[in-house]
Amino acid sequence: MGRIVAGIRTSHVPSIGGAYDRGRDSTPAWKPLFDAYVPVRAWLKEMEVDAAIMVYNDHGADFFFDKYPTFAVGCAESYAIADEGFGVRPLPVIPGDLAFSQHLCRSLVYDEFDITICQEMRVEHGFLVPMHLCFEHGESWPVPTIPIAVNVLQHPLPTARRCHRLGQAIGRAVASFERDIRVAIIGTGGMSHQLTGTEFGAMHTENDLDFLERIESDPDSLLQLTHQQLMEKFGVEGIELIMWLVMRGALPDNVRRIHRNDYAPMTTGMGLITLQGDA
Amino acid sequence: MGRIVAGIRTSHVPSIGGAYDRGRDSTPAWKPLFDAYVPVRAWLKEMEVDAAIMVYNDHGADFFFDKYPTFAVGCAESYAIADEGFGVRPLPVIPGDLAFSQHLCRSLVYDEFDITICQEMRVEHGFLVPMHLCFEHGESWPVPTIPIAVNVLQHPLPTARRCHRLGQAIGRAVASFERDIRVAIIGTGGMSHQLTGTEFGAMHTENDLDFLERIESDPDSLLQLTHQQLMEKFGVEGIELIMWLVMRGALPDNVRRIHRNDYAPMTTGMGLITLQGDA
Amino acid sequence: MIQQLERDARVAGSDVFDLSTSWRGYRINKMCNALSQAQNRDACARDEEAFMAAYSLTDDEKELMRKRDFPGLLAAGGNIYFLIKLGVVTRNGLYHMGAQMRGESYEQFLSTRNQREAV
Amino acid sequence: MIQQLERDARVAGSDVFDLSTSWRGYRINKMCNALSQAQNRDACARDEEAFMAAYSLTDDEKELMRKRDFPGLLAAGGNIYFLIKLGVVTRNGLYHMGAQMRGESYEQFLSTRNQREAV
Ligand SMILES: [Fe+3]
Ligand SMILES: [Fe+3]
Repeated sequence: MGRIVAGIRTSHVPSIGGAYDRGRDSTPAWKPLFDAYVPVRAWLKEMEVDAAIMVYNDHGADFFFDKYPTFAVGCAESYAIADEGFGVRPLPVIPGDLAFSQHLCRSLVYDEFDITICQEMRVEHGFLVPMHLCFEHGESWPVPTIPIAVNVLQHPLPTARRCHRLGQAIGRAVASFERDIRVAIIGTGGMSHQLTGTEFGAMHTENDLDFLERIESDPDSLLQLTHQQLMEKFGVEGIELIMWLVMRGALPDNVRRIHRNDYAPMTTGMGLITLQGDA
Repeated sequence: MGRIVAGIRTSHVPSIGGAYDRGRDSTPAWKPLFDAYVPVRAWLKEMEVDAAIMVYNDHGADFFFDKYPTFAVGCAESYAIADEGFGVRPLPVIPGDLAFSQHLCRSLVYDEFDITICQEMRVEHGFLVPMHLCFEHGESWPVPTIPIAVNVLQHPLPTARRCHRLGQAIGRAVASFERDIRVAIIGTGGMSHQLTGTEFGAMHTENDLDFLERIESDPDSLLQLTHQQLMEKFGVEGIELIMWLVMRGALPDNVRRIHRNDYAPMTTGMGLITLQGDA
Repeated sequence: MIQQLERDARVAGSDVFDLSTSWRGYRINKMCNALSQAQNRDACARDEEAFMAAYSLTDDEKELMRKRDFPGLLAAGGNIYFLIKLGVVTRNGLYHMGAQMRGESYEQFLSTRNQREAV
Repeated sequence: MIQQLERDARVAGSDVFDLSTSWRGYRINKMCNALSQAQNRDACARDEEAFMAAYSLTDDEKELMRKRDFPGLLAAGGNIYFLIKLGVVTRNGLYHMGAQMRGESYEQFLSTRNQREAV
């Protein structure tokens, strides 16, 4: 049986990817962000993770509104790097774990989650930024990773509670897998941001800190929030935070916090929190 | 508020479409099938239906295994006729009801169904055969119709119980719609058939009759059947019958049967049953 | 959660098309899926070898296709609904494929039907 | 079932991108979606009018595009993540679009940021 041993929540702001590709991780503006992930990478290495599950959203790289899934799960041997509109970033292809994906899909569907199963899936900054923040790579990545894409673009979005339930179902799927694998789950997106309207760039740092606190100690208080309430607290695009709830649902109730960071240089609260589930 | 006033379950065998297009509905081999729908069309006209919901499956016309949804709901002003591999059939484009579709999608997602929302969708024999069996058309169709596609091709499929629950959720969505529309729901596919292996063409007429009986009088007894059990009774491709359960879930518990027919000329049990829900 | 299917389930002598089959047959089914478009049907009819190569079929898969071995294509992961599109292009209707699966001639197969005129 | 969103909800002076918006903006977003491919970016840069026509933009939508009116494109149903692709081709980065939405110059907008070098 598999075990979820590590949980990570992190922003996936695309400009982090740009800074990374241009080697700007040590500039004064970016150092506070990149430095926070150095111990995270060391910790993940120590945790000897066999596979990762990346809960993210596509921002129009591989899905269009002709056929827009609520939850899409990767089920392939590997995942190509998408062209988001400015060419393909120089990153290695993402290795998958086909048998684990197939088990995950079977378990989720029989558990009454109506996922879209993707045997071809190209991944983009929502997935890639957390990937290169959390894992080192040379020619290849150290762990196979399963993409799970959540609709946070086109309302109706899945409710906060449904996201948490998806996480719980992922936890059951991992526990019933035949191989004894150690799994990390990463919930990405947010924190507060608003990318449209006259309040473009508005951040809500108080609310971000409150969310960081609650997701660790009192996740239940977040599950009853409606999308309207969440957007009023975190901005229209800050609704991405519902993806952190998937990750929270997959972890055991009692977790130990390992790292925490927040940084808000431009238009988005860049939060980070890691939780260890083997307490 | 909307009301579901009519429920129809019917096979959607593609050869019915071929016979229809070639005007062979009065040949000895086809007359017993086509004649059964004459009173159904008259009844549906009498029922003054404002919209139809077609629960069907795509057989590879508009969805591929690169991204395969469990449940896909049409959300467009109209739906084109797909080319299934032999050209586009001479049928009018299917009119949709955009506002009703949008309401249905919102209601289903907030009700924790993880549908794929389709603003472009081309429909094929699974949808079209029931359409021209149940409705007359000249240049256009008499009612707007919403397609709901169910994965019955690539296991894991949604469970029988999940299909029934989807039907119940559709019922709630119709009831909460702002317009007083009268809705027909059509569940298609089956009955027994096997299109692969050494038992190609095997039918199970006894089991088909039993299913026709149970879906009318005791649908609960069908909900606990696994896919394995269903396939053993109805053949590998007979699993399509789970789509009839969606339709059953959408109707009130107490329904009155109006029509019933079964005919098994070649390789598939062609069943028909209609239920009136305003009893 | 109730398991719906035994591992590698076979029902009535037939494989069940599940995610493992789907992955195995991905190239074949992707090629067949393209046959929903007229220009691809033309391309396939014009130069089948080039068409197969464009979809990266393996040598074994190509050989099954050349032999019109539909049971073999199914065993290689082909999905029957996608193979039907290949049947249109290669003039092998579903009932011809079915007869082949049963190890019968088309005539033999038709003689087992209740209404053989309902083709 | 708990309703998640008020009808025609606006949050912090912004529309929420829902199914109604998505349908209204379908042509714009479909055009922008094509810009994920290099040959379409070239086609757009080469002949923007022909590119817009190929995606059946209405006259009003074309005019918004010609004026690089991003608030207008949003109001017409454009989705910000798809408009960003248009921004790449037309050399209007997200922060330029944002400044326009706020009714500020790019410089004014940057001066409101905590770390303006983190662009
Ligand atoms: Fe994002
Ligand atoms: Fe069918």
